[in-house]
Amino acid sequence: MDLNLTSEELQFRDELRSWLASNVPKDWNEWREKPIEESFPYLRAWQRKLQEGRWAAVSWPKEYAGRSATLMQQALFWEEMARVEAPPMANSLGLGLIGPTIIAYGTEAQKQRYIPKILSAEEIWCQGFSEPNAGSDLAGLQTQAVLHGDHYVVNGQKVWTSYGWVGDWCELVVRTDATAAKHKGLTVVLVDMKSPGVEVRPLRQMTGESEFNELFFRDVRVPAENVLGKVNDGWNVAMSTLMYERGSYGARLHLIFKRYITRLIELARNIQRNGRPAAQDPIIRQKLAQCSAEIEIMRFNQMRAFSRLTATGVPGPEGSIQKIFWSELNQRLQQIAQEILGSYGQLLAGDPRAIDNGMWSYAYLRTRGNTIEAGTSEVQRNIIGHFVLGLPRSY
Amino acid sequence: MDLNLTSEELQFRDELRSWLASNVPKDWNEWREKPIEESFPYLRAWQRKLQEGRWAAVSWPKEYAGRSATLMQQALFWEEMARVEAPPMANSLGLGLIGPTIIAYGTEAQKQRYIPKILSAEEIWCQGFSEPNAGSDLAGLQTQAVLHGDHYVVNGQKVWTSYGWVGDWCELVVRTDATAAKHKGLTVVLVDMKSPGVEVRPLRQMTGESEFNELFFRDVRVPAENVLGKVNDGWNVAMSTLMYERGSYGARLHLIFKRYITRLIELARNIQRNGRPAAQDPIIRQKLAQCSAEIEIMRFNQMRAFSRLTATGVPGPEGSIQKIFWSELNQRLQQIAQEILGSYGQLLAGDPRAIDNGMWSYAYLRTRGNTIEAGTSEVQRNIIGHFVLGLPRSY
Amino acid sequence: MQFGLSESQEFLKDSARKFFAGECPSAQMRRLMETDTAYDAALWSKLTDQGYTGIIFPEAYGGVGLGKVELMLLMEEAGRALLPGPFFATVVLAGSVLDSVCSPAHKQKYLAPICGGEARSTVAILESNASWNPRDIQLNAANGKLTGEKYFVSDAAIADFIIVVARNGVFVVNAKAPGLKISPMIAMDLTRKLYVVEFNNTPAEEIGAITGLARAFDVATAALSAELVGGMQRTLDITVEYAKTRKQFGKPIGTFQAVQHQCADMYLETESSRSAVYYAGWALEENSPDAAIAVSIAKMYASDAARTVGNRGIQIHGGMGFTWENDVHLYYRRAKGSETAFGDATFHRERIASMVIDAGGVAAKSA
Amino acid sequence: MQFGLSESQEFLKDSARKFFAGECPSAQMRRLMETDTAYDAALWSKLTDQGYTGIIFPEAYGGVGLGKVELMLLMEEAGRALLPGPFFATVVLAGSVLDSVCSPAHKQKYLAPICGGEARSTVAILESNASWNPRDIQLNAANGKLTGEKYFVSDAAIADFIIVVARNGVFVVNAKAPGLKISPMIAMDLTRKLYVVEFNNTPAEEIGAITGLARAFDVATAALSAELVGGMQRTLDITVEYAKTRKQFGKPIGTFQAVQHQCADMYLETESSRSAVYYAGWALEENSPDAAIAVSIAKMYASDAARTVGNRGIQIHGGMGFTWENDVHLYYRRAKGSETAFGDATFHRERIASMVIDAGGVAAKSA
Repeated sequence: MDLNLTSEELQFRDELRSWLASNVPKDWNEWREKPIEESFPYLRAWQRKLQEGRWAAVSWPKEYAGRSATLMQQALFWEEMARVEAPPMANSLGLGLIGPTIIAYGTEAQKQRYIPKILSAEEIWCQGFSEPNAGSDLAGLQTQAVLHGDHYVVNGQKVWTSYGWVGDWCELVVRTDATAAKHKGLTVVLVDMKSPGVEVRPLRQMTGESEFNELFFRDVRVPAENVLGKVNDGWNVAMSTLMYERGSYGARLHLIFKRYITRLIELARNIQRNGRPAAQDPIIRQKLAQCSAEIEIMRFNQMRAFSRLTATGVPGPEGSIQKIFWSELNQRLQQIAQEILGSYGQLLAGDPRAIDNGMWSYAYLRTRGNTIEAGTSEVQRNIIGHFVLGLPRSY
Repeated sequence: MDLNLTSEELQFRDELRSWLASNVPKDWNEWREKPIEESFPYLRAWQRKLQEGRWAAVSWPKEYAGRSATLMQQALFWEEMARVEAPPMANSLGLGLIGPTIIAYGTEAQKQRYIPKILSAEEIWCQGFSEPNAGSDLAGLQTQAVLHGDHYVVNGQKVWTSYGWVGDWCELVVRTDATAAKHKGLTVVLVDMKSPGVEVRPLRQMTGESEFNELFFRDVRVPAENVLGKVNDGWNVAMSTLMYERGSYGARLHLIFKRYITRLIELARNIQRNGRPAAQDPIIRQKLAQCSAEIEIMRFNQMRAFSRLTATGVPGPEGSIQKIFWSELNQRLQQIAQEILGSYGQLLAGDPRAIDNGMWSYAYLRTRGNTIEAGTSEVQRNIIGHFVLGLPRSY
Repeated sequence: MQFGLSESQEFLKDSARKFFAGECPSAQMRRLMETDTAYDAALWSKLTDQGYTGIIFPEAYGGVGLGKVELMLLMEEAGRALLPGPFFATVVLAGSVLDSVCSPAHKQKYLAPICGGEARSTVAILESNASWNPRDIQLNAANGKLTGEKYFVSDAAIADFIIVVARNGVFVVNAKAPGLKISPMIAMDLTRKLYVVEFNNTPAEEIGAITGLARAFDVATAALSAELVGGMQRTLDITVEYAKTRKQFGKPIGTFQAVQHQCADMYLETESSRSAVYYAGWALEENSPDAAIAVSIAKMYASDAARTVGNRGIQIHGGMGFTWENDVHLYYRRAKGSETAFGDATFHRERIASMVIDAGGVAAKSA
Repeated sequence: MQFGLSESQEFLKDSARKFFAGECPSAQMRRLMETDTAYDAALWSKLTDQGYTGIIFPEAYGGVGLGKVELMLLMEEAGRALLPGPFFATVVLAGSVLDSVCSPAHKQKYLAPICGGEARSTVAILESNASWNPRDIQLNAANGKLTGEKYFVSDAAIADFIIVVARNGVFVVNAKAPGLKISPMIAMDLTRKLYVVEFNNTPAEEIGAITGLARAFDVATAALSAELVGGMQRTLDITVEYAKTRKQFGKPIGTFQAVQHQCADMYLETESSRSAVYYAGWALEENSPDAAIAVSIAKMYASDAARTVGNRGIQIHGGMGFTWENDVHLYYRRAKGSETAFGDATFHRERIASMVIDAGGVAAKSA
């Protein structure tokens, strides 16, 4: 056990740090509040710049313009990005989840065709997994793909698709064998979102935004060569994508949460409660301390998990702990923020008196989704119970 | 809605209050710390005195020496008993659970034979329900009773039997039809605990005490006339007893909890924390206030439930709320006590420095059982989910 | 003793439920929440016809003269429907303040039009420090004029007159008074609009002393808790229905204990809040010595319970609970606003502590 | 960076686990807890042979010279076995105090016999006010003599010498010193006995200043948290095993989400406590600027987690968890004692607040 950075890690970090110092855009703060539609070209440009520095996909093998970064280096990457408040990358699903899946399961032709344009943000990717009737139960997917000669005809509906509105391509899970057991007859296909019959609709969330989309597929033709991996092996391909999802979450959360709590402490110093600053109120102090401590523990857990994964190479079910921990912690954190902010906590962005322009009220509502998205807390507890503790399946 | 007592209720309470004033033993405090074996004759005597005043079984019909008390009057009875810190009655299961079941399901001969001696504490009753392999799953009982001419031969084991060591009779649930569906082939029999083949062993709990017993039955002969209710209808008979159990719990809890919190506030005034009395510590104040409030809400819930039951006549599944509420509240209350008492909280009875002679450390351990005994919290939530909310069975 | 509803109380509750279901179903509520004020004159007129605008006020002023328990029942049903608009501000809050603090002449002038449905009103309490502790109020009237700001004033834009709590008294300011400026605050609860109210040398009529406010605020606080109970009940109902019908892994999700037990907890929290609210209503009606404690118990418990019931409701709905289309989040937003209004759970715990620990405690009136 | 155990650390942990499983299985632990002192000379001698009594102390005094992370691992395994007797008092607590506060000569005199297994010791800290705040200590040495009382002193009856924390210094009192009286306290944890230690004009040797104690107490606090982690792990293991085998309603109870999800939470709480403890060990070893915060984080989290893990463990066992025969309650009793020792969660939260909020915070050393 040695929590000091190795010389390779230091070198990686320092190289990144100095690259970021001269390349990270200074005007992101002016853009971040704007609608994503407006800022998207900006994010594409930023990704291209990262790509030029070979920083767009550090985890990828060197042959695909990555750096074969260790998990620890990947964590450092996200920490440094968060530290300088770098903008996100336009093609974040392509880089984080779908690219790695194509590298793992794709044919040489698929890799040649898709990988470069993922890196350059020329083609934006989205993911078509959840369906209205298959949320936690992914194996119950109903979107159908029927082979007609050299192409599949796809019919069905997907929900909760990020980047659907701007997606050029979609990693879509479809049912290719209706007679097989639930998680058997599934296949992953790569679908051109400009194909006739694809419709994208905004899905309005309880926050009022439309971060996500619904996708409708009506007789959409997908060339058979666009199958990723083997036909009817889509379950394994999709699970591999979800593992990347679970693994990539969290790495940058520590600095984000740390920024939250630091700001909250600062606010508590200035908000009066019972005739003194809230930061001196013993009850508030207990809550802030608990939350600060849990943010550190989240990081300790992540560091331990990274070290374990570095040994095994593949993200495993222990990622479920991280998911439960950060999502429930974020909800507790936002509740404490609400208690400190009192009546001001309910003011939304746009109100001139909203603290931090409504960041806290937004986060309060948005974090409700944290324990649902990317595998509900219930599903995560099933995974721990069954796959980690070896208890019988409970569902 | 009128929370004032009616004139009948006031009359009932005043009559009881004046009877108690001249009859409640003054020396119970000297006896209560002694082993139950020693104080048991004292408790029998007290029950006989109550019986003489016709106060031993107020809920029973007048023809069985009861007062046909309404539920509200029963609640008043237990409140008044708790208010004067009256000793418990020796035959509390006989009076509270088994007597009512015999009155409801027994033959005239059974009523004549058993009821008077229950009332007089001449025959103490215990209950043989739970088994090592059937705790939450009562329908899975395995104790066998096989009919041989005019008697059953009983073999099996029961656990968690209160009053087993002193019991003269036992309300025993046995399996009389091994081929029927689980909760079908059960029968309730009344077993003379002096029968050959009955063995009673103490069951030591985590508190160190042996409040409960294990009962072993080896070829115990039980006359066929001792069946209570119909053969193979034991499930309904036993459930009726359990309903009385759930209903009778709680009525006296308000005053007991109120006494706890009052004492705790008193202690908090005298225990220093951060250079001032704990009762002035804002964190402790929050916890004491929350707990005080929940004790009141428990009572409001109970009052509402009593009023509802008065309308319907039979305790229903809403008793599950009371069970969850009081058992979990008691655990929270004891945890707060521990936080206030600090290091002193761990001292047990017998230590000269133990606060209130170790009452708090005992209660801390003992309350662990509250969410297990008389139907675990999990079973209670199943009951609410299925029988109250109409959700499908989850087990 | 009878802690159940009387026949007339049952009747009131049932008819209120039917009234709101008919006149303010979800679609109507959603339509109103998208408007600037969430106020609908036609709906208000129907509320008046039902007698709801005068429910607890003396017949002398055109009221119906019912008790506080009845008010709780009505507010519970209004909460279940997520009734938009100024009913709470006008009838419960302004009405109770007027009823508590002012003379018969002022009641005739201000309370009677509320009972009769002709006037909308609200009470301006909080200032920029957002403290519910009355000692933190700074605004002072001088020579019958007010200068200063009030924050988080609900429904001020459609009030015909605004009741203003100042350090030195309770005042009425006419909506058309000079120097009065009302600007919307953009807040989470879409069905109850909040405003900043500014006074600049604005004439104000004194109607009473601030000493009478405690009682009125206790009534309002209990009624707000009752409204939360209705919201919890609706959230529970929607959620249980969803858990019965939504299938995953080939079964209704309500079959899974992780879901079912959360529903059980929602039920426990809802019923316990209801018990506390009904008791508070009764204690207020009877002027029981523990009325103030009972109100704090109800608000404390319901503030926390409404949030956890909402959290569970959203969680059980999964992705569906996170959509705009599902009503659960609208109740959740209302619960957020109501959680802090008239003091959050921490505030009321400390208030309970001051009454129970410091004052030696007035034991809740017992049987 | 590598937040996993090194090969030698894995080896130490594995061998400690095997050692305790072999030398102090449940039956032996239960036998010892029924004795007056829970001390067994033969077991102590084996602990010494393993080098455990000198684990973190310099080789100059017969120690093994390992680091604080290794101490955490050893204590975790000791906690898993619920090791009875004075190992924590003697080695972790007294040893660390001696190591921190005294001169080489005193170390030779007192620390060396601990390393060598010849002496048992303990540290007397708390007084009748039971406050873990050092400012609340009243005992004062005068002319090399002590008069007063210390409470909740673990394993004092089998200590060869007792280290005493006074206002004006750290002292050693020989077990045979005149005026020393040791009487047992009857407490929940049966495997770690507590005592009242009275001094009546008792000669005491000053060995150092109290300023050195903070560091030693941080080591002891982290080690106690590590011990809690071991107890949680054992409770989890026993419980999961039970959930796999115990059947109700025709299925293993672990099939029910109400049970399974509680097991998942126990796992999360145990692993998170472990992460915090390992980090604290590392921060102490590296003299990282956030070491004190890291210790408080570990103790705070583990104190609460050990209790909730115990609660869940008992609950899942149902009636069986409530019996004397099941070991879960023995771990629960230890957790109760350790929860308050060296400050409970509330104490450490306030300590974190004072470091993070007031002092502007030393951010945990980050990658």
